[in-house]
Amino acid sequence: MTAASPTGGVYQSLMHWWQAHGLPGWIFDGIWMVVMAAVVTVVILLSVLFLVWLERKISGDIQSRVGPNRVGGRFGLLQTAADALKLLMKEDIIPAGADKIVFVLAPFLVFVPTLMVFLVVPFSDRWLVADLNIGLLFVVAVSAFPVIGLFMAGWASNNKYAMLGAMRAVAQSMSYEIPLILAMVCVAVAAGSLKIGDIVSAQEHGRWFILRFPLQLAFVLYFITSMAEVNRVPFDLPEAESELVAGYHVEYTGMRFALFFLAEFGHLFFVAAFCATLFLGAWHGPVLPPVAWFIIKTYAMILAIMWIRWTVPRLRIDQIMGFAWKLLIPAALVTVLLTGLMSVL
Amino acid sequence: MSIGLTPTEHVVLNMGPQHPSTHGVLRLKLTLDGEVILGCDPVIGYLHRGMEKIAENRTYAQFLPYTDRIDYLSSASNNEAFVLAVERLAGIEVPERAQYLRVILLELNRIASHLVFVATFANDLAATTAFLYAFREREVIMDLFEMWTGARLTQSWIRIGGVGSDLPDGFERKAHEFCRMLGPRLDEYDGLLTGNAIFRLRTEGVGVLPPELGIDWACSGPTLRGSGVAFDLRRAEPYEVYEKLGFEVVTDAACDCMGRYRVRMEEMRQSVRIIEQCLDHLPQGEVQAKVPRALRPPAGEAYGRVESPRGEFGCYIVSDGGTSPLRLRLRTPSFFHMAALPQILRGWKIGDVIAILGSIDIVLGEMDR
Amino acid sequence: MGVTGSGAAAPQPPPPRSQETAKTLARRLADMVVLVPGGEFILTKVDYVLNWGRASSIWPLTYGLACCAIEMMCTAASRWDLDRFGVMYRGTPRQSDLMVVAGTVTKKMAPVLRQLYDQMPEPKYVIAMGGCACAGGPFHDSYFVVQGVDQIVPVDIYVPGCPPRPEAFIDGIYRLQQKIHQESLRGRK
Amino acid sequence: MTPEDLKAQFGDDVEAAEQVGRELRLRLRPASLVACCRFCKERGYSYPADITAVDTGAEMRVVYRLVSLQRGEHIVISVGVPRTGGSLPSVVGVLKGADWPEREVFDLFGVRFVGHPDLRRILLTDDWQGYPLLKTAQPAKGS
Repeated sequence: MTAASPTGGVYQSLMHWWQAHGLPGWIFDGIWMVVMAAVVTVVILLSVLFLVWLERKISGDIQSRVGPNRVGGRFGLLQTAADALKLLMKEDIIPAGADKIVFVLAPFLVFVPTLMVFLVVPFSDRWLVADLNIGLLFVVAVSAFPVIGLFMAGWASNNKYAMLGAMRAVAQSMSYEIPLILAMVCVAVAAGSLKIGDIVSAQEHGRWFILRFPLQLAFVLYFITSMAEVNRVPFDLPEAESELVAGYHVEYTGMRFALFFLAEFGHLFFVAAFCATLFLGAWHGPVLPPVAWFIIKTYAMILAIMWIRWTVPRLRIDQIMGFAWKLLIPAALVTVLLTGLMSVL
Repeated sequence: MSIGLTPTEHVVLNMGPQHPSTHGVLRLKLTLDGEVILGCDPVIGYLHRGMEKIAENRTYAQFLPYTDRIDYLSSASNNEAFVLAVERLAGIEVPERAQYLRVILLELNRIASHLVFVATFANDLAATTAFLYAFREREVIMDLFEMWTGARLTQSWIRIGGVGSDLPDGFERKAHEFCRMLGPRLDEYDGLLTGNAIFRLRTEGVGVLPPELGIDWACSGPTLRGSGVAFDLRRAEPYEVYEKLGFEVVTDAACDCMGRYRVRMEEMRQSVRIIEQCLDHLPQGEVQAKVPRALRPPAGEAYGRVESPRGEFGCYIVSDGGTSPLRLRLRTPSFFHMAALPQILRGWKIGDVIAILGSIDIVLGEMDR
Repeated sequence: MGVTGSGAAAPQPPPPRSQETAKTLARRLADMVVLVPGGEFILTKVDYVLNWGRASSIWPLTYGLACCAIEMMCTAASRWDLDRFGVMYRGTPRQSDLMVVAGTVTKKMAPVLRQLYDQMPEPKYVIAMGGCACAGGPFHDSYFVVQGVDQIVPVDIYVPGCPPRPEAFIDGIYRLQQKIHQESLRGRK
Repeated sequence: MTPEDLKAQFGDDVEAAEQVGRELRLRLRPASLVACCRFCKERGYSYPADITAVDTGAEMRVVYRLVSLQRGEHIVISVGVPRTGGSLPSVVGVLKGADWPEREVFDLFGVRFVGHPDLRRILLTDDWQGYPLLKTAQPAKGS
């Protein structure tokens, strides 16, 4: 927790109170970290539940339906809370043929990295949990992690649909990671730093990266590949309801399934937030407070992704791979080259 | 230790009987090499209800409601095939007005069925929104059915010797409204699906059914017309008043999923044309011929053949002069299409199975009877 | 329209061990809580919240058998929009709470249906939609049709009709919600 | 094609032949079945619209319906077969589309088709006893 965080004042006064009683400071630090981690987790989970609700409302709107409107007022605001409560109380089934340890471990391996990446998301000028000087690298490393969990889930389920889903997840994730990273590299080159704080401050005074010449290309690349990273239509092959029933999580019940579900939406929130950070000037903007700007930009990206999800059909596995290797990667390499040239000139 | 090729095994994937995209209770045993289909063995009969045996224990009028439940997406075509066979057997003349009314009902059913096709086909390719749009339009047809027949799905309104009742007041106006509404809505689908790059990638060149293969395996309807064979029973062996009506037999030379999809889309437009002609030229008169209460057709056999939305729907009745058929055989298009499916599937991927299966538009109730 | 069934099962294999212990444990705990002063009050509130969650989020299995499945699809589509009630179709039995038996169950299908039911996690519910699923319907003398799905799985709600209208199906969902609201950790009332 | 053509071709194997409307109804002995199907196919009746069986209680016949898509004419070939343990030569070699319909006739009537590549039950369960569409079959009530 940096001193610049909005909770800094609270931290200081509580620390004083603690030490006034003659207790060692490191214990307080430990408690503080746990509490803050819990708070952040809860906040993210709540916003994810909101996202699920939003998705259902938006899909309803696109499809000339109403969407949830019975549970929690006219707008069904408590719908996803009810879903979560129900899933929590469902029977927990581990199939007889499953590899138990791997099966149990997999959802956590997917869920935890999804929360970890929020460490480097600059929600406002005063709220950036850890401004690592290798921020971008951290994101790349940690966000590549969940696919291992997906594969474990698919393999451990001892179900052919799950296995096919897992294979697809791995193939897709590996292919799309490359253009995704290359798109981030463009940003790093333009900002001259891997540090998130530097990237944000390079976009001050309306000099958003999306407005700078070759970075529009990087933005498009990032947008497409991030949709593939969060497994959304047209790239939802690992789940592909109409083909693989539910893909890698076909055998998961109750809360274990909910973890996958929350992780997916958490990841969606993250890619949108990170897109705003890298290309849309993060929290920079006039009049409104920085947090508001950040949320507006993030939700604009989320809405765009949802809009696409409810409009287009799904691609086939070979078309997806061809798209990544034959089009996106060469385009990404050209963009990196252009960005380098532009920053040298 | 010698290094050889790693031995690989083919995976047998069991798709169904419960699967979101098998359109009911169909089971496909797929042999896979990775994602590529090497072989397909359809297992059917999960909805075999013994219709043909039941018919032998019912009078002709009693069996009519059962025919609705064979191909439940377009119950009127089943009624029509059965009724045609019975009328041929018993030599019943149907009043002209009733014939026009039958055509209206048949074509409305065709549109409703094709809309479900568009819906499920789009849904299989994960275009969920098109699914709901098509069902939205279908509800308007359901309203028309309800207004006229009282039922939404299983109307039983084509009766032996005529139709259940004349049109209710205001039906013609509403039907015209629907006809005017459908065209622009179909254009909307064209924008959402037909022109969509991803949709085209998924359907063009996929699941090619050569015309010779289609004829050999007795495919019919849009599945065969999508392979460029202009075989439409409404033209080939006209029944009711189809001779007098102007419409085109839609074909598409593409032979692929896209071809079959385009044929159905265009057929909906042609059906609208037919309905409008019928409404405009509706003659006056009775809608029901005199039919004895206990119908005893003379001994003999008759075959009623209609163009259902899926293809040739036949009803073969052998009578011994009694009140119930001696043997009633239902020739259903989906059964034959499913037999041809393994020929089309080989070499495609799992994602394509869904697309191809969707494009031949099967109905399980009809396949298993 | 919807008729509440007894929920009593025909021959049913004993539930797996873990599931049974979890259930009895919850029941024992609930029985103990009641003994504490004010325990009944707490239990009622807990029951209420749990039942609210379950009733508000019924996820049926995407599972159509025959004609009724078309009406089930219509109910999920734009005009009736089951999503309003939090009803969201799931493809896999592992993630569903409700099995809507929409159509005729044949003898070939019956073992599959039972297996799907067994794969669903507790608490699970069954709606028999249409005449065939309720009691064989028009196919009461067919050699291949199971005369009512209650011979295979315990049915909670019967929705008669051939096929039932979407309104009737929604009524069935409503009645199921009412039924869920009557449940208690101490067993069904 | 006229009834006379077929009589000339298959001689005594043709038990009866008559033209009724679009349909040419032909009663044939099993020996000429495959040859007749091939003969018809070569003359344009290549669409195997239907294959089924009729058990009238007195006799059982398997009925083949071949259609010419060009002319819209049907040839209905019916072949007698014993009610129990009957067998017929399979026409799958000539008409590919006969595959599943023959399986169905086997499933529901118990007629064996000699030379069929994959003669299994198709609609009923594999362990089903009896052939439900025979008139002798008990109208077995459900469950």
